[in-house]
Order: sequence, then structure tokens, then C-alpha cells
Amino acid sequence: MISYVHFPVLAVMGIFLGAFLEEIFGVHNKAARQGILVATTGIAFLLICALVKPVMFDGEVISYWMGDHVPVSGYAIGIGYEIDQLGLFFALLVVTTSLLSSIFSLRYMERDGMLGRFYVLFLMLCGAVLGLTLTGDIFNLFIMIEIMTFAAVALTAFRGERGFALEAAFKYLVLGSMGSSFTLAGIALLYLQCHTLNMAQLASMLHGNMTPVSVFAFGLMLTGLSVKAFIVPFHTPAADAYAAAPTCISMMFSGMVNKAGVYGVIRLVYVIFRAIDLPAMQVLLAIFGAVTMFIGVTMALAQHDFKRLLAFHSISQIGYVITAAALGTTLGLSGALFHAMNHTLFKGLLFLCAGSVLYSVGTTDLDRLGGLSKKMPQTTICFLIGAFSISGLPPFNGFASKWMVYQAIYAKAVESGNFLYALITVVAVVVSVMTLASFIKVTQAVFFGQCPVSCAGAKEVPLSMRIPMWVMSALCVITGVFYNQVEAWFLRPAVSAAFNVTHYIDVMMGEGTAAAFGISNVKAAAASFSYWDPILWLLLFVVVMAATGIVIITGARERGRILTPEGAEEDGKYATFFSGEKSLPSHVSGSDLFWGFKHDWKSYFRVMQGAHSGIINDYALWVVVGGAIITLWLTVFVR
Amino acid sequence: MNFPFIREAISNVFSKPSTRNFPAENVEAKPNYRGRITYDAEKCVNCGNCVKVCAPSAITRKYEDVEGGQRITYTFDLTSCTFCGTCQDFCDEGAIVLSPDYHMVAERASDLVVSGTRFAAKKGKLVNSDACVFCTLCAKVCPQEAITVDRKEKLWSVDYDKCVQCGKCIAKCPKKSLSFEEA
Amino acid sequence: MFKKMIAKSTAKSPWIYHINTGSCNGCDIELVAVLTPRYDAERFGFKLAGTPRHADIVVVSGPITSQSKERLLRTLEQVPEPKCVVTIGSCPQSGNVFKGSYSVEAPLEQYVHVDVAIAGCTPKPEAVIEGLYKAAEILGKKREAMNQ
Amino acid sequence: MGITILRLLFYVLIFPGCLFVTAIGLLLAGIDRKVLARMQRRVGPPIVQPVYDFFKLLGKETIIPHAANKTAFLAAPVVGFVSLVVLMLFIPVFSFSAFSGRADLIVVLYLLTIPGVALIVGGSASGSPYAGIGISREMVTMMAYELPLILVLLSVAKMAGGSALCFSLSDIVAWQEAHHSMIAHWQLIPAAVAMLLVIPAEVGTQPFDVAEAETEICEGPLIEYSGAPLAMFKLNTALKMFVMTALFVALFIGGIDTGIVALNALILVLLCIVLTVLCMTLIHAVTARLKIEHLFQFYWTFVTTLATVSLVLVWLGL
Repeated sequence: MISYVHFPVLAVMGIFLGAFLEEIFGVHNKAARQGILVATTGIAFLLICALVKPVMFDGEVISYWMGDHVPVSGYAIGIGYEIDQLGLFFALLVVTTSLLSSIFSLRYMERDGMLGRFYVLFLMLCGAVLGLTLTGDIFNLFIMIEIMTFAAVALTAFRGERGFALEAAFKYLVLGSMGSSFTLAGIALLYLQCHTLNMAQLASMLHGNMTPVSVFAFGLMLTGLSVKAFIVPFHTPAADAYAAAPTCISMMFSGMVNKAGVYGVIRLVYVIFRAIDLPAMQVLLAIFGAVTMFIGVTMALAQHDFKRLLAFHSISQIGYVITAAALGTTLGLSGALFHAMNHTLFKGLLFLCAGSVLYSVGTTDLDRLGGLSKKMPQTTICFLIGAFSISGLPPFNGFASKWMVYQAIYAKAVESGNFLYALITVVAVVVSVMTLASFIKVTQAVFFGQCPVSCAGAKEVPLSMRIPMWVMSALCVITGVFYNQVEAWFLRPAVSAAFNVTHYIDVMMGEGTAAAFGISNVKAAAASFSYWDPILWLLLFVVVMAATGIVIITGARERGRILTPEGAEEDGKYATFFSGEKSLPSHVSGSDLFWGFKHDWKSYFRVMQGAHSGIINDYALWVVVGGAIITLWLTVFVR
Repeated sequence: MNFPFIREAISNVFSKPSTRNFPAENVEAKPNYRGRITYDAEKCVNCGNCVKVCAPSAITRKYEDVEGGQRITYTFDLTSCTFCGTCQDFCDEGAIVLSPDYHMVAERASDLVVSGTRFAAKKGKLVNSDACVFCTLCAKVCPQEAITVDRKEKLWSVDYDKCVQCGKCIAKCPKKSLSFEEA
Repeated sequence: MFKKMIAKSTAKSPWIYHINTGSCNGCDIELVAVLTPRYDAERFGFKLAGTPRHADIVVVSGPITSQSKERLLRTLEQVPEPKCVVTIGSCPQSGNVFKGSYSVEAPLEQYVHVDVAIAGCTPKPEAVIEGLYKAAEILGKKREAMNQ
Repeated sequence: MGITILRLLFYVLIFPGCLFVTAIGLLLAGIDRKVLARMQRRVGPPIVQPVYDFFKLLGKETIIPHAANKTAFLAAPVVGFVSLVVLMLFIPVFSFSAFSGRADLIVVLYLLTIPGVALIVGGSASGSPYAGIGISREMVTMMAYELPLILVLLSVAKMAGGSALCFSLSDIVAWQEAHHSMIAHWQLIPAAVAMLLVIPAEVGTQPFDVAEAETEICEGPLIEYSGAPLAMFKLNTALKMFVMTALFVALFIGGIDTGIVALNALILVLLCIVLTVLCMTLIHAVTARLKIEHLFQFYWTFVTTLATVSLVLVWLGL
């Protein structure tokens, strides 16, 4: 029996090994290809799940030195893996997403060629993100980012017969490389300063000891990781890449690739630099987060492609995560992590639904879809669950996390007396309503309404595609209803790990290191919750529903009959009312559903559309300007 | 943003509503309102003017041969009527009157029909005598245009197929020249 | 349990859907006049509905032009039972002065059963109220008949 | 244990729950129609007219159109109704409420969107293009009033909480009992006015009934509904009247507790009637329907300004 301390490395190595096996055996043999894929992602999933008990529940932090190169005289020389609760939390998201995505891809990708190569990249992407969340070495983190970025770029270009896939991949390549360069420059500067690449050791050295060079490095790294998380001035490649990549890859982009960026940012500001206690840092990230969620959602409202719309929502939801994480409070970080997790679930689910629609109809253009609820009832239910979750309707998980985020922001506002946070609360709520609006648009345009000719042949997708959707739907409901358990089992350990820097350092570098550097933990106040009891709410809902049901049933004989159309489509009684005209397929499609709203906002949309020019030079400029702002802000305010 | 009627709205709450309590208290129509047609068959001379002037052809006339004469039925279909009142104007005898009764509501269309029947004794043919001065008054009043008079040639003739024996020409004749032939 | 209540309510809350089939607008105006403060048919629960699916009473005005006939019948079909059809004015009953025109297919009676005919050209608002009231009573009876 | 369950059942089914809400909601709807008629110098329908309408619709046939998705079409109104009843259980009747200890402003805010979403999903499921336009307008209306509503809620929370987070409704009511009603604090008067203007949009009465404009888009989302589901939707509108006004009472006039539950309920009902007449009937009587873009503008400029003024005043601690 191997000790569980080897599991994280095995999981990462297993996936990379799977990638090689895929290249050797999987290129021509379908069974081998699919077997290797599911086996590797499944094994990684099991290995990471096996760590839940020791790490999450028992509170152990695993440190693992590659080749047993333990630190010599306080200097880390080997590559170290350090699995604390925060890392494991994200690792869990990664393995869940990759497993479900691989199952989904089995049938979804069946019409494409070159699948052997596809799955090599697929597994490299999974392995890279998993390694990124588990590693304790900052250069290893950079390498994982690089593998992730290039696998992602190649996967974006996979369906290259469509021109825009290549264009999207190019944008992603340029901006992703810029992000990597920023990160690498930051790492180089840090190495210059501290002569180490171990994150724990860096944390111990940097805390309370920030020189201008390290602040500059911090700025560069923060910019680089923000590019990976697609925070607003850096969000531009996301929309194209998500829309162009095959859907199972889009799901992984939103479920784990941008989570990798979020993880990096949290790790950076909470653990390595410990800058989150500075109000200036909080304000910077909160503003970036608020701008991200607002611009993301308003751009989403203007979209008329299903996947592109989802892509902008990914950006918007990451804004919530960053804003909440920026607060530096326990409640804020819980909210952020919870929302990150929920975002993985519901956005993955929504991407899978979009993929199902693409699979059975062949398009994701909202103007050409409609009336699919009768053809694909299960997909519709899954989509509705996902849409309600992301819009934050009780009792789904999106509500629980958003509600924590609002509370955290407003609590921050009243405690610090900073009116900015009150405004951000308002923005967050309004963004939530707009999210609802754009999903209403999708619901109306894709699933309800009347069926255009192009959708007449649509069929429900095969079982292996439905299973991941149902799993994710179930998780959306379960995490929403039992959010107290989720909080106690996963969020609280992860949050306390983020605040417990001394432990992070001590586990890696030996007991007492942190104390030697004079580092003590920040006192993180216990998360205070207000009252939201989804179980009580559901119970009441069920009781009232039952009472209503009883009345409906007892009244069944008195009330009018319910007439359902049978057979012939010609029966005028069941025709849609068209002011007396003959009922014709006529569908209010999505692209311009909220014209009244858009009319009032036309100058804003004009500016935003001009800004999203699609020209890579502009976008590169955005990145540079964003990076400059972050770096300047940090140099001025962070000491 | 201004709400011009706010004061009215509030003061209206405390004043009497202007609604008529209609079905409970009957409301009479104004005197010259043209409502339900009343037809007095006894006054009718069967001139047929009303049938002729009725734009929507709501008035029909029916003959029924009985012993010693005819039963003449006039039917006024209210569901077809425009209530223009022309028939009333053209009825010299005052047999047709549009009353101010507007309660014309029925579940069956047959309830919205006014009709009257009159027995007309059989009369002889219309004949002219020598007293005639060919003044053409009879031709002018004849609703059926059955009488033709040629003043130059001093000819008087009647088309018996058209004549409905209304007797208007007899009443109008200044020389009392016209009469029905004894049967 | 609610049988009586439903039948009673059906008579007390008739919603009207109005279809103009080429009317000269006279009857339409009088129908609207019925809802004004002077006549206020809302006293008896009358309300104009926006769609045939909500309607109890369908009020037809106009001489059923050939263009509108098909649309009228289609709309009538979409009204849920129990329903009443009321003709207002002479036109839908007979075609009035337009009868015999190539484009008028007047008597409505030949296509659907007309429950109440309100005569007049145009009827006085009082007559319209009377007719609608009668239709509402018929509606209640129809609902009771549905119970059996 | 048995008694507790019975008491809870009583709460859920009778007093602040189903029966009470339905009865008062229909009463308010009836009063609204009656007073509106009187404002227009009409006699108006009897006060029980909404009850007649409700039962009449129950007796009608329910036609499910070809283009409709049957499940969503039939489930939507029931979900809306149930969430409104549950919402009422969370809103305190002065010091008393069944589950008010667990009510939270954000939860209330989000539960309030469920009936709207139910209407939208139901309308969307009916497959009619008119409904498509209707749901678009309903959604824009929702976006329009949500901004001032959250500003109002935040200013009330800040007023009651001071420098601590206070999102609990019962805490807010308790604060009002200790101090004065919120409405008695001059800083919150703009917020109260804003809230009064939010109520008609939430309920969907004229001039904010763009979503269900029966004269232009044939009742919008409700176009294909008939019979019992339509009855439920009409009932939902009536319930919204009560729930929204009761929420206003809890937020702004919470400080007049008598200690006797029945009397409290009576006072609540009376206040709700006054508020209904004030913010729905009166505005309905003197205005004509807005266009959707004007509605959005109105809420995001005028009403939002009012609410923001309150928030800033409260924040400055004046």
C-alpha cells in the first residue's frame, strides 16, 4: 500500500503518462484511445479524492520533495509539491471537470478526425492545471502555466477548418505568451532577490520584507496570472477561445484553466506576498473584480452566439470571485472559493448543454435555434438548472455563493466605512440580475418558442453525454441545498489554509521556520453568516406545494379540463394565437431580445463594441496598460 | 414628470360616481331615437314604398291567397335593419314608426323580427273614367310605377301585373276619375 | 366542492374579447363606451381581455368580410369553453347594407352558433350592456351544464 | 413535538401562510379595482371581483398550445404561487412572524425574483412570439427596478446596523421598535419614496405593466394561458401586491407593534390597503402606460437617484 503522500505526484504523472500512451496507442485505435483517456482522468480523480480525508478533514498539509531533495540549511533546492487545503480544493475542481469532460468528449468528438492528437493535448491540459494547483515550486508553477497555455492554444485551434478558430488561437497565443512572460519576468526578479524558487520559502522571506524589486516582481506576476484568469483588461482572448474550442474544451477552460489563474492570484496575494491585508491591495483587486463582472455581463447581453455568451459570463463570474477574494476576510474568501467551485459546476454544465445543442443541431447561433425543449427535454432541464444556478435563484448553488459574496462585500463596507464597497455590492446585485436576463434570453432563444426548420431534426444527445450533465446538475442542487456542509467540509479548511501562512511555511521548510522569520498568522475572524436555510426553505416550499397540489387534485373534477394537443398539427384550437393569422413558425430569437434596455445603453454599447475591436494589437495594448496600472498601483501603495 | 389629474383622482373618490344605475333603473332613449320598428298592419295600404327604399332590404312582403282576398305580411328584420328611418318617412299612412325602444337583444335572431299581417279583400281592376284630364298625378304617386300617362296623346294605361291595389291614385285623383272595378 | 361557486363566478366575471370583422367602427366605439364611467360595465365584472385564450364572451362586429372570416373562425376556435358568441349590430347577423357584396360573407350564424344578438345600427350602450349581461347569464348556465 | 408541527402547519397553511395571503391578496386586488373605479368616477366592480375572476378561471378549460412545453407551461404558475407564499412566511408581521428569524434581505430580494422568473419561463414555454416580446419587457422591468431596490435595502440595512452587517429582517424590525420607524428618520424618506415606486413595477400595474400590455402585445407572457394556470398567475399578481406592501411595512413602518398578533395583523392589512391605494391605484389612475425604454430610464435615473440620496445620507451618518 503506497502512502497517500505519493498520490498527488502520481495523479499528475499519471495524466502526463496517459498523454504519451495516447500518442503511442491511441492515434489509430479508438478503444485504446478512449480507454486511456477515461482511465487516466478517472485514476487522477480517485487519487485526488483519496486525499480529501487526510487533507481536508484531518487538516494535514502534505509536502513532497521530488527525489527526496529536502531543503539543505534552510534553502530549498529540489522541486517540492505542497498540497494544502487551498490547493486541494482547486485540484478537486480540476479532476472533477477533467473526468466529466473526458466522458462527455467520447461521443461529442466522434465526428472529428485526429482524435489521438486531440486527446494528447487534452490530457496535457488536465495534467498541467492539476500540477499547477498542487505544486509548491514557483518555477514549476510557471512551467505548468506554459504547458497549460500551449495545450489550450492548440486545442482552441483544433477545429481549424473554421477560420475563426485559428484567429482565436492566435489571439490566445499572443496574449497568453504575454501573460507567461510577465510571470516569468516576475519569477526571475524574485529569484534574483531571494535565491529560491520554493513558494513556502519565498513566503517566509518576502513577508514584511518587501523591497521595490519584489513589489515590482509582484506586480508582474499578478498581471501574468490575471491574464490567465481573464480579468477584464486581459479578458479579450477568452471570448474567442471559448467560442472556438470544442465544447468539452470550453468547459475545461471555464472550469479549470481560468480557475488556475484565480488560484494563482489567491496564492500570490494571500500566501506568497501576504499583501491582502493592505487596504490598497484590497481596493485594487475589488475594483478590477467589479469592472470584470460588469463588463463581462454587459458584453454577454450583447452576444448572439451561445458559447460566446457563456464565455463572457465566465469572465463576469470570475469577477465575483476576484472581488470576494479581494476583501481579505474569511467570509469573503469563503464566498470566493464557493463561487469559484459553483462556477466550475454550473458553467461546465452550461457549456455541456451548449455542446449538446451544437452536437444535435450543428449551430450555436441564437438566431437560428429555437423550440428545442420538445426535442431535447433532458438537456433543457439541465440547462434550466444551470441557468438558475448562475443567475443565483434560490435554492441553487449560485445563490448560496453569491449571497455569501454580497454579505462579505457589504460587511466589509460597513466595517471599513468605505463607500466604494457599498457601490460594489450594488454592482454585484445588478450584475446578477443582468446574468438572469441574458440566460432568459438563451432560454427563450434556444429551448422554448417555436422550432425553426433548421432544428427540426434535432434529437436528444446520447447517454454518455447526458451523464456528465446530470452529474453536474445534481452537484449544482446538492451544493446549493447543503451549502453548510460544503462550507464546513471544504471551504473552511481551504480558507483557513489561505490565512495560515506559518503552517504552510513550516510544513515545507521545517518546523519553526516561520517563527524564525518573525511571521505570525493574521487573525482571521470566524465567518459570520446571516440566515439562509435552504433546507427549511425547501421544506416550506414542499409543504405549500403539497397543499396547493391537494387543492388542485381535489378540485380536479370541478375545474376545467386540461386539453393537450393530440396528433394532427392542424387543429386550430391548439394553434398559437397570431391575432387570427394562420400559425406559422415565428420565433422571437435571442440576438435582440432586450432592445429596450440596449436602447437606453446604446452609447455604452457603442464604446464597448469599439473597444472590443478584435485587433490583436489593441488587445496587447490593453494587457500592457493593465499591467502598468497594477504595477504602478502596487509600487505606489504597497510597502 | 407631472401628474395633471392627481387632484381630480383624489376628489373623485369622495364624490358621487357618474355611472347610471342602468339595468336596475331603465333609461329612456331620447324622443327621436330610432329604435325598434313598430308596424301597424291596419294602416298599411300595401304600397310597397318601404320595401323599395330599404337599403339593406330588411323589409319583405309576402302574399298569401285566402278566400275572398289576400293575407299580406310585412316582415321587418331588425338584425338587418340600419335604422335609417327612410321607411318611416316614405310611409304616408304612418303605418311604420321607429320607436325609441332600443332593447333589441335576443338569443335567437327570429326574436328580432317585427311583422304584421293584414287581410285585404279582393278588389277589382283599377279603371279610369272619362273625367280624366291626364294630369299625371296618379302616375306620380304610384309606388309601383304601374300607371303610365301620356299627356300629348291623351292616353292612360295601367300595368295590372305591377298594380298592388294600394288605392293611392284613387285618393290623389282630383277629378275622382279612378276607381276599382266592381268584382 | 366549488361547483356552485364556479358556476356563479362564471356568470359574474365575463371577460370580453372583441373582434372587428370589417365593421364601420360604430359598434366598436359603443362597445368601448360601455366601459366608460357613464355606463361602467365593470360593475358586472366585464373586462376587455387581450387574447382569445382569456375570453369568455367573444363580441363580433362587422359584416364578416372574406378576408376576416378565416381569421375570425380561427380565433373563435381558440377560445376555451365555456364561451359565448355575441354579435353586436346588424352586420354580423345579416350583412346589413353590405349584404350581397362579393366580399361579405355575412350571417355569422352559418359558421358558429351565436348566443346573443344585439340589434341596432349601432346599438345604444345600454343595449350592449343588456346583451352582454344576458350572455354572462348564458355563460353561467353553460358552466352548470358542464358539471353534469 | 406534535404541537410544534401543528403550529408550524398552522403558520404555513393558515395564518401568515396560504390562506391569509390568498385572502388578503385578493382583497387588496379587489380594493385596488374598486378604488381605481371610484377615482375615475365609476362605480366599479364589487370588492370580491378578483375572487369571482379566480373561480371563473378555475372553471375554464386549459388549452395547451402545440408550440408549448407542457411541463414548464403548467408548473410555472404553481412555482410562482408557492414561492410567494413562502416569501410571506419570512416577512415579519411586526414582532411576530413564523420564520422571520431566518429572513434575510438578500434572500427576500432573490425570492422576489422567482415569481417574475416563473412568469417569464411560463411565457417563454408557451411558444408565442407575443410572449417572447412580453418576457423581454418583463426582464427589462426587472433589471430596471432591481437597482433602486437593492439601494433601498442597503440603506435600510446600514441604518439599522450601524457599523455592523444587519441583513436580518427581524433585526431591522426590532431596531425600529427600539428607535422609531424607519420612515420617521428623515434620511430614509427618499428611500421610502423609491420603494413605493418600485412596488408597482414589481407587481406590474399600470403604468409599469409594459410586459402585459394587453392592447399592444395581447397580455405578453400570459397570452396562451387559459383556465386554472391563468387563475394562478392572476392570483400571483394579487399576492405580489400584498407581499410587496407587507415588505414595505416591515422595512419602513415596523415600529408600531401592539403586542397582540391579531391586532398586528389587522394593522398590517390596513397599512397594506393604504399603501396599495397610494402607490398602485393612484398612479394607475393618473398615468398612461410607459414605453419600455422610458420605464428603464425612469428607474435608473429618478428612482435610483432618490435611493442613492438616502444611501449617501445614511452613510454619512446624518
